Amino acid sequence: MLTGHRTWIFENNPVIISTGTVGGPFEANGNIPHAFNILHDDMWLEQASFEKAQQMMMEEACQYALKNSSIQKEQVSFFISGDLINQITPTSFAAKTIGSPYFGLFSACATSMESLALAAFMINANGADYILSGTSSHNAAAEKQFRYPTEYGGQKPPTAQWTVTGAGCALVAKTGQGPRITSATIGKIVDMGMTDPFNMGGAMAPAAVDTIMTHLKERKVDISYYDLIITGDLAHIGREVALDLLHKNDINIPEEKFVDCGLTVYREDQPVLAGGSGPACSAVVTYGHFLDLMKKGKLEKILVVATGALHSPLSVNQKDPIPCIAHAVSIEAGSDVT
Amino acid sequence: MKKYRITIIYGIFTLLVLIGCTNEEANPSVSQEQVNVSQISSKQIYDQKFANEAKQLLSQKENVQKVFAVNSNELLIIAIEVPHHERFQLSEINKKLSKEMDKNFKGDNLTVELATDKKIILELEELERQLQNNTISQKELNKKLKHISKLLKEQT
Amino acid sequence: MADKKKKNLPPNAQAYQDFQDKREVKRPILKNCIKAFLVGGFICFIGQLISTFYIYYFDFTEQTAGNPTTATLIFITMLLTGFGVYDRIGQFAGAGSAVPVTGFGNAVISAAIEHRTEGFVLGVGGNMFKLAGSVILFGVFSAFVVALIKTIILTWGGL
Amino acid sequence: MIFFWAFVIGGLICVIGQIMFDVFKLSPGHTLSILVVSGAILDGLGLYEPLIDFAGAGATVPITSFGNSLVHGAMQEAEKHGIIGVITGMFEVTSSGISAAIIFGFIGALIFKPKG
Repeated sequence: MLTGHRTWIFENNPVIISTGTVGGPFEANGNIPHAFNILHDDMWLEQASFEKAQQMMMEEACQYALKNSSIQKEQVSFFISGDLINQITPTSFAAKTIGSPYFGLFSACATSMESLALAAFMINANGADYILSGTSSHNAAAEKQFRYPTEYGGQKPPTAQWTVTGAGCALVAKTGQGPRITSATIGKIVDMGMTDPFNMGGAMAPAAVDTIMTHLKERKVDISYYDLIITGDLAHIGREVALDLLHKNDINIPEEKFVDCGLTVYREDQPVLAGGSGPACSAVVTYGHFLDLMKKGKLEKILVVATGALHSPLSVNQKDPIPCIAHAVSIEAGSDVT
Repeated sequence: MKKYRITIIYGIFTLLVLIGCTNEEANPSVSQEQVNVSQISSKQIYDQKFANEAKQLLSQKENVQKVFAVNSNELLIIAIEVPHHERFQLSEINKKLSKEMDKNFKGDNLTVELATDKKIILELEELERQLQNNTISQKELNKKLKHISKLLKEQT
Repeated sequence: MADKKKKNLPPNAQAYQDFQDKREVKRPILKNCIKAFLVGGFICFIGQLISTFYIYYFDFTEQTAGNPTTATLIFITMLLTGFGVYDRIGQFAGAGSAVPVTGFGNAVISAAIEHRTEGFVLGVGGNMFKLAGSVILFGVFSAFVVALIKTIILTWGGL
Repeated sequence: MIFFWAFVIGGLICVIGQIMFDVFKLSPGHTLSILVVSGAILDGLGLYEPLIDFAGAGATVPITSFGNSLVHGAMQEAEKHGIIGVITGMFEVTSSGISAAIIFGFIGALIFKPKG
């Protein structure tokens, strides 16, 4: 049900009945290795290319999501996913392996919550029984796609971010045990004229703030309603800017309640500069870490705001600004609902 | 630093004088008893008159630190080393001294080549030593000199 | 240029950029410059060692030794790039490892290695110069202009 | 002595590059292109050759020497063949960097995999 201009309230309470997360070697060394179902120690996953490795991770994440539930592959109505690589081919090949009807999305690092919002909406509207909603990214493949060859010795500034190697997948269902998806706010493109592709956090922060404020207003709740506001991959600079912007707009959120997946996934001493990024960043941290905390009863209500910088190497070279977006999905613990 | 440089210059000077002296001594004998010098291959070693003359001239220049020179009948190759801080003007020094040498040996029907290259310095040093020790034949010397002049032409 | 661009932006975007600028982590310029100086100087030092080696043991003069020195440095770069070391050096040294000819070699070699999965003709062949191509283009074209002007001056300038 | 100056001059050229990176926020491609062009111009003014004499590899190893030797090759041919030599002589002197990069790039692609 639409409330306000761009917020959906899911009155039928779609449930995330299981999740699957896959990580790479760098994530294994990170802050939350326990959040992953499987951690690979090889960037290649014994595949012929980084893109194939990414496809492999997506497939594995889906398999783990299915394995962790009692659902068969054939019961899945739709597979909604996307990634960063050229025309989202890794996801499409993964969709071929999974075999379900497939929606391919591109929302850069906001893909995770965009697919989750769409999945919840379809389930809520009785459009499907089970939906696999996920996303993946691969550090080396993203470097190759957006920046320089991985072995090129270019110096990255301290504002640069490190793309997460991994894949996260959530299985959304009408009924079942697990956290419920209660609402979602779809973001608008926010363009503040930022052009530096090595400072995505700073570019995406206004989009996150815009979506958070709209969500609170349209859902008519106060910021204190949520235990945590989780942003996707703002990293150090973006998080601070977003926090300041929120305070400036009279949303007095305590600092410890405003966390960022890009900062959660890695340890501080890892050479990730400003923090993690990539579609898989918000997916693995939310599905693997925060939903786990929720299941353990440590969290009640969270709002996940996945942020995406929707530029391409082409648009950057043509001196266009970076268009940014943020999609918010609220997830609430709900063992009482069956 | 300054002290150091002075000792170096002094050392080089004495070395040059020594070399010059030994050559000087050898010189008159060479013209008469060439056979003596070139016993190795029954051919005669060239008189190093031109080379010594060039050395004498160049060693008086203040921006020349070291000088090596070897000649055959038609070819005189000189290599100089300048103090490092003067290497900025290396090509000018080279040009100036080349002209001077050309002028000096104008009437001698001689091709004069002046170089500042490290490689040429090394090669000439070696040749000089061989000449001194009489361990080189005329044919070899000619070949060596031709080779050095070829090396010189390789650079622009 | 950046300022000109800023003026075309709506006021809220301008305000945001100023706001963001204050929070952006600044690049440690002095530290980076020192690192670039040390690493860049070290690479040139190695170059001098190699070139001295060629002068002493092979038939190269100071001027002709430049070519084998370059080739040797690029060979070393290939090994460092292939074993995944050069990108680490690059992150540490910045321009110190990018400006020497090893950086040029790294740009070519890393692109060649990276695009191998796309095949040798279209992948390696087509992408080899995607980073270093601009260096060749601007080097050749500026050399053309400079040499042209110089030739014209020398020919008609009465020198 | 030459080793010391090679270190200093080479390091200083790299510092110029680093300043272009950090202060003017240029990409590596832009920075290297500018350096190559400045090398060509410096040689046109007759300033680069003395620097090489002075600093040896400190001046020949940085990418600026690429522009310098391109001009050299062009000028060398121009002296022999006039204006047309400017075009034909371009790579006369400087082929080694490019050919080495191509050859070792290909060999690298044959034997190495990107480490990621």
